[in-house]
Amino acid sequence: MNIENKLLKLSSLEGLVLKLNQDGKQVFAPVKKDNIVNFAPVSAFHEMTQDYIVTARSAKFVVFPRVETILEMQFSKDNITLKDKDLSSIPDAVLLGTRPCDAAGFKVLTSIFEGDYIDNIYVTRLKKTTIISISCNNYDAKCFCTSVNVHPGGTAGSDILLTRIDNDNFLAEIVTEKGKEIVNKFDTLFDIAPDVNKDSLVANVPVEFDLSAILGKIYPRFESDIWVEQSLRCIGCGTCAYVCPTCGCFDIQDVSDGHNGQRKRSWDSCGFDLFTLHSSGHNPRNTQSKRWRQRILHKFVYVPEQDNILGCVGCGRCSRACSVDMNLKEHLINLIGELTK
Amino acid sequence: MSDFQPKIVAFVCTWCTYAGADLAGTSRIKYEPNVKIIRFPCTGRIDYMFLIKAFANGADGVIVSGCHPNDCHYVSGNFHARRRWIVFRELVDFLGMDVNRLCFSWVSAAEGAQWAKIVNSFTEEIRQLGPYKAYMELVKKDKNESVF
Amino acid sequence: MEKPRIGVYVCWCGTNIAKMVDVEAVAEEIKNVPNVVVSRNYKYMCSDPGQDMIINDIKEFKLNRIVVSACSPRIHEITFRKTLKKAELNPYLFQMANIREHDSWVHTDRAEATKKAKALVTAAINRINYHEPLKELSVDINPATLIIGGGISGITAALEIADADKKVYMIEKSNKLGGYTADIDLTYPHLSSVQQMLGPMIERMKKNKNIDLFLETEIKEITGYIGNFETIITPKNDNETKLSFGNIVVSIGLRSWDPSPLENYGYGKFPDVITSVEFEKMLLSGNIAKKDGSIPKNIAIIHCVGSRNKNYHEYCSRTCCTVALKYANQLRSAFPNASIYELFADMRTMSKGCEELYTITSRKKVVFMMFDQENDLPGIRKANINDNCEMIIELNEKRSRKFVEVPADMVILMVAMEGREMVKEVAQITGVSLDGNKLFIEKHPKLDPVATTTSGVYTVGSCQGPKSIPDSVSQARAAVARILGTIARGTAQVAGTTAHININICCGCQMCISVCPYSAISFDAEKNVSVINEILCQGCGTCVALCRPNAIDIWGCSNRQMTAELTALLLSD
Amino acid sequence: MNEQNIYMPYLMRIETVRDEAPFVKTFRLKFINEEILNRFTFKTGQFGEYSAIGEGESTFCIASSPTLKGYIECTFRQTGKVTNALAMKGEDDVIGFRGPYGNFFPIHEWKNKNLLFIAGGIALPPLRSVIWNCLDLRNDYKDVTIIYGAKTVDELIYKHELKTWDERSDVKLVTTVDPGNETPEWKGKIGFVPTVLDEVAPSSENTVAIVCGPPIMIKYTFPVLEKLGFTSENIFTTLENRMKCGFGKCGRCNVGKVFVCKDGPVFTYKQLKELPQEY
Amino acid sequence: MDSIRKRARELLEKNTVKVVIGYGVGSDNTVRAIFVRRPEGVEELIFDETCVQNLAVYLLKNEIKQIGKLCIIANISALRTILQLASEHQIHEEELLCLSVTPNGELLEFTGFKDIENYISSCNRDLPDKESEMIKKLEKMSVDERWQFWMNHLSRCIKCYACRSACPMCYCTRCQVEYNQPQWITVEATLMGNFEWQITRTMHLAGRCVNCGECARACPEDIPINLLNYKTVLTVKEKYNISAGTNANIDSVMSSFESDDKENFIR
Ligand SMILES: Cc1cc2nc3c(=O)[nH]c(=O)nc-3n(C[C@H](O)[C@H](O)[C@H](O)COP(=O)(O)OP(=O)(O)OC[C@H]3O[C@@H](n4cnc5c(N)ncnc54)[C@H](O)[C@@H]3O)c2cc1C
Ligand SMILES: Cc1cc2nc3c(=O)[nH]c(=O)nc-3n(C[C@H](O)[C@H](O)[C@H](O)COP(=O)(O)OP(=O)(O)OC[C@H]3O[C@@H](n4cnc5c(N)ncnc54)[C@H](O)[C@@H]3O)c2cc1C
Ligand code: SF4
Ligand code: SF4
Ligand code: SF4
Ligand code: SF4
Ligand code: SF4
Ligand code: SF4
Repeated sequence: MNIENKLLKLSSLEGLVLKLNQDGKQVFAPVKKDNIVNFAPVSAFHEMTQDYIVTARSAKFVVFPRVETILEMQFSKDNITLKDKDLSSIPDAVLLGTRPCDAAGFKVLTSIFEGDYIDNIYVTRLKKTTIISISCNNYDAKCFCTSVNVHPGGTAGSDILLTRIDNDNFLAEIVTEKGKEIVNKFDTLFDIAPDVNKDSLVANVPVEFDLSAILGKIYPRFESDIWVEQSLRCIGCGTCAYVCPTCGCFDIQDVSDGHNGQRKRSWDSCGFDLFTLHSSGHNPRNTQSKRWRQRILHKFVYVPEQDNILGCVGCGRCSRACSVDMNLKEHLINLIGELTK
Repeated sequence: MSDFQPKIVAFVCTWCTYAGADLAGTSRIKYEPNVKIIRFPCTGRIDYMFLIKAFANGADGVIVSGCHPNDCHYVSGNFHARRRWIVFRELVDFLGMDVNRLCFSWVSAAEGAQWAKIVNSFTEEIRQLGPYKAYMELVKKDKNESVF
Repeated sequence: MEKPRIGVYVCWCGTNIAKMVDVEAVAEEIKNVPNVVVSRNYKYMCSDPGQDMIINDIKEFKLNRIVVSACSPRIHEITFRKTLKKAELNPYLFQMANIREHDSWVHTDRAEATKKAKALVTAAINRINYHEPLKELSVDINPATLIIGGGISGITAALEIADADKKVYMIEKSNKLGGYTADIDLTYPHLSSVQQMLGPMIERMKKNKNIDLFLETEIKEITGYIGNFETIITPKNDNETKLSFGNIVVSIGLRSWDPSPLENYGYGKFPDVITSVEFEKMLLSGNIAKKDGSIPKNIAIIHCVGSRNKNYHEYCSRTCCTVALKYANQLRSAFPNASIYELFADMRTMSKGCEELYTITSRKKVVFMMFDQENDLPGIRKANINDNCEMIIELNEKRSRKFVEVPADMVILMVAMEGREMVKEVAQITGVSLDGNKLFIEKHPKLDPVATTTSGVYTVGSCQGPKSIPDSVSQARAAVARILGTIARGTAQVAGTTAHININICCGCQMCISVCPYSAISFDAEKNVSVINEILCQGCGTCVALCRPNAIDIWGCSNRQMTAELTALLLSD
Repeated sequence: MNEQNIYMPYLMRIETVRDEAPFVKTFRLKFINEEILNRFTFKTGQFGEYSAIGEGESTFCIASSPTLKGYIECTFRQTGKVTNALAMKGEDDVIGFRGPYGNFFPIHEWKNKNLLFIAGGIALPPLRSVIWNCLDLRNDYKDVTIIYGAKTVDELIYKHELKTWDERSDVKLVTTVDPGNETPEWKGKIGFVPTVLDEVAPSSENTVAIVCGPPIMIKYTFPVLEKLGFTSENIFTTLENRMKCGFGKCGRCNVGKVFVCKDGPVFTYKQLKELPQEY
Repeated sequence: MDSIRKRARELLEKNTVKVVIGYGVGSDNTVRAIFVRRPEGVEELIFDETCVQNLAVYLLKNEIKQIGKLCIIANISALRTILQLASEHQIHEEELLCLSVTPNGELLEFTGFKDIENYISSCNRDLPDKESEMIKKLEKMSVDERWQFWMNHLSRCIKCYACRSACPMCYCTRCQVEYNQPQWITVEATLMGNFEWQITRTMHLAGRCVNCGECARACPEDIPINLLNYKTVLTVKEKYNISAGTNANIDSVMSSFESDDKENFIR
């Protein structure tokens, strides 16, 4: 679909949020609480904060909740019944205020959850979610989107992308049919777009490293000492994966009280020792350095090779959340240093 | 008195309180039927996890009971248990759990009547407190876990 | 593991359970619990036909788990474990639900009691899914025996064991053997001389090479377990000695109660109000006289002093009534013309020949008067000069309902017998529990009255409950039979319910080592993990609850079993 | 329904339970749904996710031959939550199964070759499936040799089938137990699998070797095979990395770039040599 | 700072230690842990009041232990952690060397655990004011208010267990939350699971927590879980007069007892 441009007034957003909610859609937007900004359900636009670079946690939970019942079961003395997930119970949602990196992150998740085995739960959630992103006009030292081919004004993954023109107005780029549906439904809120140079409106995030110096070059360094070197500080807490918009690893567990039960999928992290531990006690990734390597390779080698998409969108969340200052951008830069040695 | 019938489980040691409850039986002392006993070798064995699991499975109150100090069949199990209870009780109180729903007691093999008394009074106390709704909220929230 | 095939047996216990619990409904509903193959109810599960029913079902339905819902496991767990053994099923694949002591006997609403029974049985069933066959370990038995207390029961046991050519260590706190028996003149019912019996026994004790006698010695601590106990003693005038032994007999007897608190009897106030024990000594010395040396003309014997009295000792001291009759007879022989009064509450003369002694005594011009022990005890006051006696006992005679004043020059109080001063310490050292009366608790009040819950430790004689000499002697012999049996086998089985450590999980913090009261845990420095000695472990489970990573679990009371029981109990409630 | 939710297992009824060795059992499983029963197919070497419903899922290979219709078998050892729960199931009980997943042994490429199967301990199940599959197509293959070892005599699994193979004139079976663990009646060899392999020294001429066993056994077996002249592309094995989903989403089982669940579990030694040591 | 660098350089040059665990400059002018293995590297070492991370968490990390004998630049929390870990037999005197700096800039080198004990006994081990006040405030609340407070916080917990990874006392080979037969703690990050997890974490740290605050600092959801631990620190101090990390040779609070431990709730 060709991208169509509109004008959306800041004042119209109030109405938009209200109407979306009235329409039965759950609206998630960045909300500031105790000085951290995270996506939370909002019923009115003013609950949303404007003061954020990116949220602490990514927005992935809307399509890939931290815990999801994937099927249910019932037990009687001699019988077991399985109940499929009721996909129709998944609500319509709108994500407002995602950044272009966040939106791009959904593409990565999708590449994991689709493929030859299609995870319909994810797919349905995504289908029912409209993503209205806002371009970045600011960035911080942890951001490195432009180094991984994501643009602070990029439309990939968004259904609508808003870019701030001035204090009162947004440029609204209608990227997908889903976005268009919203515009059509609430057309009174949208105006004709002015002619603007979008690039001048978004942040100018410097390119910090040359991606091509990494791509295709890390895998041969599988046994390099650099992994140990970089990860000595890492305490294996897994936080990076939990906040990351593209980490999709999960665990499946059953809970049951003997009468009823659910099979649940929940977030997991390759940073954990237990993630790959065999019941025999053998563990193929038994040190933190191997697990750190897995994280980098997963994003920069395995996902790109399998799905033709880079596994990291440069949002920098992992680095911000890490309590021991494992800075991904810095690590990538010195990785390049090592590779070019 | 409300007609709410609380669910109460009692974790007791086999040597003192279980025997005490047996004595209450042989003495035909009558008491409320709400308390159901689970027998452990010693109070030292009673992991605080069992207490949490009791509430998670819908208990309105929990009794933990064993031998009086210096009377432990295993010499010191009850002393260790007491330390654990003190810390546990303070902690869950701090977390906002209702510690009135926890009853710790010493009941010896000879105190059948004392057992009956504890059961009756604790049952009544819990009946006054009503069902442990706050904790059930936790459980319920899990069951219909939010979609997001 | 195999698929559990559970047999559930709900017992009526005659009407004991069936009256208050709808046992049929329970057995019926239980059929719906997963893995239950057979569910039955029966009048007496512990009876032979009851047990045979289980054995047959095990064979016929290939049952591999048995739940009996009946009385307290403290009574019949062992019985049914043996039943399982007979059916060649591991005895630990068994669980009891207590619907008698904890249900039918204590509740009054049949519907509620039935509901509770269902919950208890369901919990037991759910739990038994996770029972595992356990191995009982066998330990070697040191053939020596330690006996604590050299009264008639201790002496009997010692001689019996020594005669079988096995070593005995006898620890006696006082400076002589014999206990109370050494102070008794004649014994009821036939008034034969006690000392003629006891003297030769003590002589044999002294001569027997198999017996090491330690007088004026006390035990401070015992370590070890059945077959392998140890202690260090410091006998008077002697060096520290280390003793090793395989079994322990506790026979420390009882002591007589000091009746001063019962002020109405004036003990301590009137010089001629004396206790039975004091009188017995008088008899033994052959000189019955008042404190001033004169002969008493009026003698009253008051029963149940401090016994059968809610404020002091609720239990009956058992021998006093007959002893009192014995005194009346001995007094009559000594003073053919004296007035002898027996003031009793109830006349309890059980045992062979004792009721006859009562008949004989009553024909000897002994005046029997009854008082109301519960509400109206006799009182003693000093007599007036013209009363012609020292004291007047006032009482409301219960049968005639008349107020009576009994003249007395000497009053013998038949005092209660109570636990010895050191009984708590002895109980703790030997690992045996005391009941509220400071009497040792037996393993089973009816079926195993000399053994205790600690294997290798037996309690005999009056310390287990007031009793006569023949009863004390029988108990001693019963215990010896058990001990000699174990010694002959050379090994004993210790329960399989011990703790065990998963060395893949243990992080070597060694916290468990500091909590184990039996020093059963040690540290394997090479593997950096703790290890449990299964024989030393008594299965208290303190280490289990302490170990943070749950590296320790305990057979027979595992986290899995207990949680299964707990969840089912609450969910079916 | 199952087509929609990739996590939805099929329900299967346990037809028989067989104790193989201490803590090892074999289930024969039959699909409850007739339609699935009729259309279900798999290839030897593939695996599935078996669930003790309410307790969780576990990964086992399908241990029976695809030539047998109407049921599948799995053999598992009790090691944890799910396998312990499965072990408590009996005949007529229902469990869950989803699969088949993964690649398979290219047995059609092995036509007219000699087959050498080498297995250790509880790793016989995946080989059992191939062995029977090949024996059912016996004429397609030349010599069939099976070398199987376990720690103790008791721990040898499929004892009755070992007997059948032993009795067949068209199969050469060599069994062995670790030194010191033989019983008085033991008639097989005594020694570790790689050593026994060296002794038996089957010819590598026109032969493929299929090896399955604990990592340590594999590590010592490969060099012996190479010494005997086997080329790495003629040596096959299966890997067992931990996995949850079975289809490349949960992120656990990858060995470098390859996913054991999708690209494996069957690998040639040649492939393994190119992979990092992450198994 | 210079004295630290000088001493570290000596130690590395003489090969007395293989690695110095210390503080260095991190991204955006923050402080991070660094691992100095070559004498030249000591120039990166810094030490000032911003160096709050408890570096003792690295003492038990395999990759670091493998390097060889360690030297750690320890703040008070780290020193206390070392004593507590020693009392739990997790580290041994000969395995490490500790350097520290007093508030007035004096370099301290500890030759053994006794040394550390002496120093610690003179240091302030109190809880930080902010947390102390918060605990007091919470204690004054009604039970329901406290419950609400924690439910609001714990509902955010995503069960990442960063609090566990960051805690130097959480060194178990296998954490109880991973114990699954039975499943003690509800696996998923639901309110129940989160609540049970925090009870367990706190109970397991009772009498062992050295109030370093790493747990809360690590929590990506900013849940003040350290308050729970601090509460037990207070309980243990008040009831048993013990503070963790002051003695390398005592039984931990939960594995010992006094026969007259005071309480007022047992019937
Ligand atoms: C006044 C009186 C008259 C009685 N008359 C009769 C009668 O006529 N006929 C009859 O059958 N029964 C009679 N009895 C009962 C009889 O005395 C008891 O049955 C008998 O004494 C019980 O013997 P025993 O060995 O169990 O205990 P005891 O005789 O009490 O002996 C216990 C021994 O243990 C020792 N001991 C105590 N503590 C320790 C310790 N810590 N360490 C080491 N040693 C210790 C004591 O010094 C004592 O020697 C009478 C009792 C009384 C009080
Ligand atoms: C392709 C493949 C084929 C296998 N075939 C067999 C077989 O035929 N027979 C057999 O006995 N075992 C087989 N295994 C190993 C088997 O999956 C594990 O032993 C089993 O899952 C342990 O499960 P648990 O839940 O009882 O143990 P827990 O230790 O409680 O494990 C918990 C979870 O971890 C997972 N897990 C733990 N260890 C492993 C492991 N080594 N591999 C995979 N997942 C693990 C389980 O799926 C489970 O969900 C195979 C594994 C793979 C990957
Ligand atoms: S990089 Fe940081 S956030 Fe990620 S696991 Fe390591 S310590 Fe935790
Ligand atoms: S790896 Fe880090 S920077 Fe990359 S997408 Fe994930 S959180 Fe963002
Ligand atoms: S308490 Fe547990 S972890 Fe610690 S040494 Fe004992 S068994 Fe090991
Ligand atoms: S269960 Fe009790 S006796 Fe056994 S090892 Fe543990 S603490 Fe010691
Ligand atoms: S619980 Fe928190 S404050 Fe206490 S030692 Fe661990 S990380 Fe530090
Ligand atoms: S660090 Fe925070 S979010 Fe993570 S498990 Fe701990 S409390 Fe929960």
